[in-house]
Amino acid sequence: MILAGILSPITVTHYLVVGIILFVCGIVCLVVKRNIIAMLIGVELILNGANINLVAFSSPQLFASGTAPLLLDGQVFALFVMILAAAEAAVALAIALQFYSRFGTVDVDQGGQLNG
Amino acid sequence: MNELLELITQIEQNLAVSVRLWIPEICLVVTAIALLLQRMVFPAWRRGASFIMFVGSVAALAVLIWQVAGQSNAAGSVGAFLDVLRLDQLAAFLRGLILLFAVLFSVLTWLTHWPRIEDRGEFYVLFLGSVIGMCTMVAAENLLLVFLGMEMASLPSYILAGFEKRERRAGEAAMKFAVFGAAMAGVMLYGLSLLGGSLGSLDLPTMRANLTALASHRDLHGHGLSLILGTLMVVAGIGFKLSAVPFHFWLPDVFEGAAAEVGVFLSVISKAAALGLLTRLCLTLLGTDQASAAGLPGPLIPFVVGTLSLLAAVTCTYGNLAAYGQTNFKRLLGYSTIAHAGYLVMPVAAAVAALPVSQETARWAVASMLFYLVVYMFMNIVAFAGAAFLSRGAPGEKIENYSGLVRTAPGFVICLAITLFSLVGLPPLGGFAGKFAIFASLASAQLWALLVVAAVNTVFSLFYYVRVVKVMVLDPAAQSLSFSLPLSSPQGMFLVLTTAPVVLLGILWQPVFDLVCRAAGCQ
Amino acid sequence: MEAILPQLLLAAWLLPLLSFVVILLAGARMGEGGRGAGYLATLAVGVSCVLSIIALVWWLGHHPLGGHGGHSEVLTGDWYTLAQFESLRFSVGYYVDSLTLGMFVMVTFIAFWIHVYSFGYMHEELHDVHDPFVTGADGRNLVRPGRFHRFYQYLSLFCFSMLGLVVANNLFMVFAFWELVGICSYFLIGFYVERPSATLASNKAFIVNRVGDFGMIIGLATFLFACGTLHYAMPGNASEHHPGLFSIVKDATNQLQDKNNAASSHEGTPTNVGHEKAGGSSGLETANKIERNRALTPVLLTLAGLALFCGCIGKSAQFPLHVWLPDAMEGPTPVSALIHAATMVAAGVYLVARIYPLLTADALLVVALVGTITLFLAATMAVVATDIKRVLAYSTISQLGYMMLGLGVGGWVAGLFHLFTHAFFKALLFLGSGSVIHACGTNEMPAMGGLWRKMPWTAATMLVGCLAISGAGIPLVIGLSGYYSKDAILAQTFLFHRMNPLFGWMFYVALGVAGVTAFYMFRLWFLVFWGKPRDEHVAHHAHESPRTMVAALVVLAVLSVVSGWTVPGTSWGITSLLEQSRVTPATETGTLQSAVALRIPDEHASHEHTIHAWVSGLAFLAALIGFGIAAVFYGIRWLDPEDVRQRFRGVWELLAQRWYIDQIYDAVFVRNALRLAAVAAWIDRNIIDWLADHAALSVRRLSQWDDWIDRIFVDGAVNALAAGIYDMGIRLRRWQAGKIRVYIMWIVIGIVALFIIGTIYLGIGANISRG
Amino acid sequence: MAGLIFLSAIVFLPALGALILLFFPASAETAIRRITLGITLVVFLMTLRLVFPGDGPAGETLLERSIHDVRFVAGEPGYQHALAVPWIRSFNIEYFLGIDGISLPLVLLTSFLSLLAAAASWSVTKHVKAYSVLFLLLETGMLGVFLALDFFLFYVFWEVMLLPMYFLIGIWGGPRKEYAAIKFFLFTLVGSVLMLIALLMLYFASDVRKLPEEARRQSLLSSEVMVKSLAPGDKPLHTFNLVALAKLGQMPDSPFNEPAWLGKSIAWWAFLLLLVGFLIKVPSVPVHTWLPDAHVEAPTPISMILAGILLKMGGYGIIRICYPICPQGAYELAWFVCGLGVVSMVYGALAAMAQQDFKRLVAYSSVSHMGYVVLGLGAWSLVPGVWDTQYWKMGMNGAMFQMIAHGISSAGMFFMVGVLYDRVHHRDLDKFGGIFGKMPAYTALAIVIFFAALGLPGLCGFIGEVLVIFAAFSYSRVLAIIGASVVILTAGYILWTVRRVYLGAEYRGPHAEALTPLTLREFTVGATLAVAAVVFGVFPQTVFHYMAPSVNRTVDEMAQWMKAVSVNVVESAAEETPEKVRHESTVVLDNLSSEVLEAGSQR
Repeated sequence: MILAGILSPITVTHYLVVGIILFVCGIVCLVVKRNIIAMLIGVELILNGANINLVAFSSPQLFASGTAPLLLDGQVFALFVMILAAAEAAVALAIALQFYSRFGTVDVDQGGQLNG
Repeated sequence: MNELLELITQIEQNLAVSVRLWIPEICLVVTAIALLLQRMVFPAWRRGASFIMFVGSVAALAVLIWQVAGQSNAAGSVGAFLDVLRLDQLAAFLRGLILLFAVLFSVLTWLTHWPRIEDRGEFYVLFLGSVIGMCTMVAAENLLLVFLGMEMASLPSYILAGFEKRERRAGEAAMKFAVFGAAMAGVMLYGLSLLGGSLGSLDLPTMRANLTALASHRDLHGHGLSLILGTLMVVAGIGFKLSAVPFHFWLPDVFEGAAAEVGVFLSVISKAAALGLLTRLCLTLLGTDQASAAGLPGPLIPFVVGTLSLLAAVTCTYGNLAAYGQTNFKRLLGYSTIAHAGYLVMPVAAAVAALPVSQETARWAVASMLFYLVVYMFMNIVAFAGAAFLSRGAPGEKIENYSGLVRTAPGFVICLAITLFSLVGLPPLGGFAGKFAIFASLASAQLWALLVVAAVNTVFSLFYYVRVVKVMVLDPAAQSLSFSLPLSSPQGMFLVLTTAPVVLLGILWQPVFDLVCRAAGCQ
Repeated sequence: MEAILPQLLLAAWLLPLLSFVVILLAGARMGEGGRGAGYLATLAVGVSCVLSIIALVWWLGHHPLGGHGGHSEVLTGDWYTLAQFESLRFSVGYYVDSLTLGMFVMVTFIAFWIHVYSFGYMHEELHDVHDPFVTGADGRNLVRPGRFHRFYQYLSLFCFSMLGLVVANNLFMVFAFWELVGICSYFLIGFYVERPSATLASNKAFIVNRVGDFGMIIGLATFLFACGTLHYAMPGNASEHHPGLFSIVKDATNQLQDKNNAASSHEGTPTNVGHEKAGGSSGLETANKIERNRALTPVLLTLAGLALFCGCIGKSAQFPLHVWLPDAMEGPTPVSALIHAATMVAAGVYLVARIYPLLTADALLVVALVGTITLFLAATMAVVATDIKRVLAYSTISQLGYMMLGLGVGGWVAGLFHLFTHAFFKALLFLGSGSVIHACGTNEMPAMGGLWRKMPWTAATMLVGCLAISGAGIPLVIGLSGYYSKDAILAQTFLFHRMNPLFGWMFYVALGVAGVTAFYMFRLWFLVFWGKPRDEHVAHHAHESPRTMVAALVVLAVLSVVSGWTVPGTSWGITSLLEQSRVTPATETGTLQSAVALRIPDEHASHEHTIHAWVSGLAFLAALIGFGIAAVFYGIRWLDPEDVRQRFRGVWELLAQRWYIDQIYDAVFVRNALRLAAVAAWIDRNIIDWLADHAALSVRRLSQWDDWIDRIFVDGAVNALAAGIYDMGIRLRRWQAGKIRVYIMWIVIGIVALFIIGTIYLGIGANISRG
Repeated sequence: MAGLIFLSAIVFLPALGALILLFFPASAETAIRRITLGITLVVFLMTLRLVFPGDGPAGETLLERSIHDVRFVAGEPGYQHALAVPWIRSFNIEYFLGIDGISLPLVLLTSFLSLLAAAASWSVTKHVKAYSVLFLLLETGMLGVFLALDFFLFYVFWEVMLLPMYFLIGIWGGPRKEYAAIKFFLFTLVGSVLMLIALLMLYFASDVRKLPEEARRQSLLSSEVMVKSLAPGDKPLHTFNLVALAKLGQMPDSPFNEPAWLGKSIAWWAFLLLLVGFLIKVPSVPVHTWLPDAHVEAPTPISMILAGILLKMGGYGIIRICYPICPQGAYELAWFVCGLGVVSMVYGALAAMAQQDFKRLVAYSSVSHMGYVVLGLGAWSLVPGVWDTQYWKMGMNGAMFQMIAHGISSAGMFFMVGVLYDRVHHRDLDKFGGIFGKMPAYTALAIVIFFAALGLPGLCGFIGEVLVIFAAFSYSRVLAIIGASVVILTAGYILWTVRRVYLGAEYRGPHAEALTPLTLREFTVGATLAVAAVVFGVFPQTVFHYMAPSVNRTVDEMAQWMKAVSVNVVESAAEETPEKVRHESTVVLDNLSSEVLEAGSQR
């Protein structure tokens, strides 16, 4: 069964599985890591998981019908996401830097002035 | 070749129209640039930033009003920039609201002398960036623009949250906000990709058409999972912006840590934009007319209604209850914001619920949401402006520090009390009119359970708002209190001017309601 | 022509009200110490009396006495309508027949003389009063300003209320004035507001009366519901669509009579006493009435009548609501004489007589039984009492019991006759006792004795009173007023005994108590006036009362003697006056499903000579024995009462404690009511308030969700999850609650949960839509 | 039009006064007090103007008359000076004021008691300006409630009183003022939230188009809505117009009869929600506990207003809104309403008996006395087939009268308590006594007032109580009997109180030297109330004259509704019943006669 899965032609589902693995990795990273840099990496993983989805949805080869749901739109979207991810990382890192300069750490759990 | 030429011409024409309609936002961009230049060119002009900001936002608002007023009613809806933006009455109204807020915000920051003069230019630029993002959000008709708008609106707000550099809490709040926001953006993006993929387009109307097609094939089950997961992730992303439970954790922290001015920004237009987006997504994806809405897969609408109702009910109840124990006024307002997000989502749920039955009812529900937004904006401006004035003038932000405030600043307390009672929803104040409209929309959509929840919440909310009033009015004056704010001062006049609509909207709300009706497209 | 009578009565009725209002507003300024108030009130009631007499004379001129009852004319109409809802009308009006007029004259006459008497009795109130019964915190007796005008103010209000009660033409008005006389009584019993005992007694009087009134309201409601009106009779009811109570009830019973006649050739009792002019109700109309008054069954009629009678029990101090009257003696003595002897307490009897046509035989039996029990109990209590006014109070209760008994056994005229005679001699006795108290400054008989030398007039008039109440007279020849009236009641009871053997004991009780009456009255007289002074201090102080008081005594003594007589040469007298308006009960035979065959005897039958002679002989004998025992113990002192008391200590104690009825009431009703009240207050404070507060509190508690979720769910669950991950081998440092991460995790969990729910929901939904 | 303007002036004059007072310096206390008194006096005179005698030119309709004449025509059952002006078109909300026999006495009572309370406010010395402003706002709210004929407007006014009341209790109250104020606020808000839900239910179920044109015209719809309703279209035209809602509710095929939830109709649910909302205000057991606290803590004039007027709004709401609009619910829940009324009567009286605090006692007596109102309003004594409405009318009128009477007696009692409290600063019943000797005039007035509450004939409390009990008897004998027993309890606690406070030899509490005779102002207030108590007790017709036609109309409308809806179900029974009754009574009489025969034969 596993073999059959491996041997079958690559379809959009395989890409989606990769995407979801990335997504889950990102979430786990966010949950488990306490270092803000690591958490931001987790965010990047999530975004890239989504990006894989988008790109996969825009690739006609992966679909039996010969046409993809998103076509160029998806790819453009992916490009935008990359840019935004960069911007986001910049902002987040800037804030992290500020946090570091204030608390001397980038461990989010060290911030304890505010509590729910 | 001819076709391509035709297409290019079409695009050109569309661009020309689009740019013309986008002038208000361009105004903002120009303002932002001017602000940046001012720091370089006229660094000595101390009040320059505020002035430029004020002029720029007023100009943007004026242009928008002029454009809307010039429009004939029928030609309300334009697909701008090759249909990625839908510049209809709803978008125009929400953009107007956001720009109006920008004007008031510039005045408020002018009056509170915050942030410091040297930082103010940057502050405004970031704010303007966020505003432009919000304007995009409320008009977006393409998933790409949805995401773009969200990010444009969010990114500057992370920085704004941490803008008070000397405040340790602000940094912490900003970091939490940023990380959490980025994560939620990722989740939403993932949801968007799933939705776009399974519905075969990023363009909302096309997606809508595909959805009907899917429904007719009756093999929804295959796509069902990704549709649901996508929907939920998108709702989670919007819920984050709305600070809906359970995506609300960031908000009280940020509100407590950040300056009150940032708080009002986050609590008012951030919500307005997210609600506009939510409304547009729901109404576009789930049906533009009665017949097609009825053709949707059976349980889809109940599912969305259920999700939104649950979200609204939980948010509202949680916000109101959690506000009880708060001792910090700004944090209390944060929870009040959460609760109001719940109230505001309710009419959207009602609108979706009414879609299969009556398009008109759905539009009424949207109108009631918009109306409450207007009232809510004024109420929150007064409340947060009050908090801002207090945090600069009174010792500490704890509510008990304000005891007996009515002795030293009666006019101020009266304005604040009116606003707080309006937030409870007591007639004849605007909050009541807004709540009444929302309740009416729930009743008309037959969402009785939600109506009961909303009504019960009104009672819940009584306590903590009244507690603030009680401390300020009934309690004996604190020894150390030296805060005073005569209504004749500029700050006082600002409060009066923003409290006046709160009262007026409770008595004469027909004109504004006509406006929101027009925006929502009901007769 | 006829119109003058209501106007006369209206004037007679309203004059005391006018006097009340004037004194209320200007009393303190009317002469020195408010003396003018007394003149005004006396004048008002005097004029009322004159007007009443004129009215009576006028009436007699048009409706001569003589002949037996029946076809009596009634003059009725409304003065003023309070409220009207369709045909339900509540109004103030008059219902005039010979009884009304007789009562008017009697009330105003006695009231007038009591007003006169009070000038003497209350003269202390003209200036500052030194009240020996009230001691202040500083140990000195209270000194307060006099309240002479207040006294007359209350008296005026009372006269007005009492006359209103008498003249009323509907039960609603009766009830209103019923309450008003009650409140006057309340004020007058509590006249000495500084004395705790007085205020307690006044509260007791009013509240006990209210218990009776509660029943009365039910009765009123029943009649209003069943008959649609509370008017006794409507003027010109043929044209009006709504007949009065009497004719409605009569119609119902008449129909019964018709059926009776049709069913057999049995001789129906001739009871066609028309209480209204021209009944003339056709069969159809009767049917309509019954339709509308569908609820008017005999059982309901009986119950409603009894409910009304509850009010009478309260007002006339009948068992079991008699407890207030002895305490009511806290009031000034003229008040006791007027209100608690002659008039107000008789109002209960008057009302029973008034609503006689509404009472079924069964209800009347209850009336008789209550009367019998009361007359017996009260007489036994009187035997051992030492307070002179209390003896008289018990005697009053007992005599009222006689009246009730008389009415209950069918002696309508007999009962009312006794009401009139009793009013005179009991007022006399009370005023006499007032004179004694005035002289001695104490109520206790053991402290008196031998006063006849010091107070000859008082002693003589009191003796007349005692003789009258004992029913003294030469059998079949002549007697004092009490002789006639009591004999009439006893004769009727005897007749009842004959017809209903099961209830024969009532006659013997009544007869025996007649003897007891004589005993305790003469015990009183002997203790007070006879023998040697037992307390030198008291005797030294004693003196004959002022002229105003003596005058009243004499007038009443004369009336006590003659009021039973007929005008020489004619048959005119109180009995013939009453006979003119005599009515019969609603049914004369028992209607309830009971084993007892009840029959109310016709009153005329008791006038039969044999019965009369036999009964009056027995009564005379009983009285004689009573007098004899009293003389033996207290007059010539052959026997020492103290010995007897010692020997029968248990019985004596039982009687002195009034059969422990007060104590029982206190334990059963008062305490439990207070306990219930405490429970209600407790529930309010501790349950309802608790619920309200805790509803608020629990909301507040809920609001701590935030913390709670953090603590239990966020920290706990994440820690648990972390531990799990730790076990899986992922190396981590010591886990701490990281807020952001936790939040994110919760969001993921939330989404997944929603996802699962949604999937199931959508899946099922899809299945359903497919299926 | 003149009518509408005049009514609006009555309503908003106090608010205007409050606005003017805002510009006064807070130190000008005497001037502020006098102006407050003056404004209430003007309002009172204006309401008196309504009942000036005199007739307009003959042949005028009420509407025509209303154009130039602001007087109220007695004996006219319908609404007068009723004119609707569009307010919020989107929801068909109208600014709709009008007056009829039910609201007129209450409006007069409001302006009258406000005047007296303003006169009694001299004892308030703290923050006089704020007090006066809030007091006047309160008066506007109260008058508005009684005059509004649009449900939304009614609701707005209803809520408008809430805030001033909260502050008036919370700032000027006694030691536990904050607790009392928030409790009052909370209970009332719960009630109004329920009302709001019912209001929306009814609004969205309503449709003016379903009304026959005649009824539409009688509903006094504003011309705009009228035009809308006549225009073609099938969209439902919702309305808040109370008259129209009542007409809709009383249609046999009323849109409110549609099932809503748990098998009950909209009318049933709306009735229940509204009822609970109003009962909280009345207040009825078990939602009464805000009242003792609020009353005890509130300053004297506010207690007067609270007991005298605010409680009446509950009763007014029941008769104006609950019954006409949801007759179905009212019919089915009559037992519930009556039961609550009786429970309140008994429970309130018992609780009053156990109080130590003078004011608390008076507060509980209010619970007890307002129970009569609930019982009287609830007793739906109409029996299908007989259609005898007179007992029902008696009960409704009695309940309405009881509201007026209680307004006078309870305000008086609170005033009397306040007079004492102002002097000796305590309210412990065991520490009074002997007041009679020290303050005779005061005691006389107090006793009149207390006896009016006791239901003594000749004073105002009597008529209402007795009529209610009589009417209840035709609905349920058990309830009537239990209710009647309350007269004993009432006598018990009132007499006991009178004895403990006024009678006795000497005063047992502190500050004996402060027991000075009444001031002229106090005497005027007290005497006015006492005289009113006597006048209404002796001449109830003065009230019934104005009130009864409108109350009777309400009853008749509901009777008509009942006839219409039961025509199918009960039609046969209706014809049958008299037959049956006759038959039954014949049977009974037969039994009776046979017994007579037996008795006769024995003889």
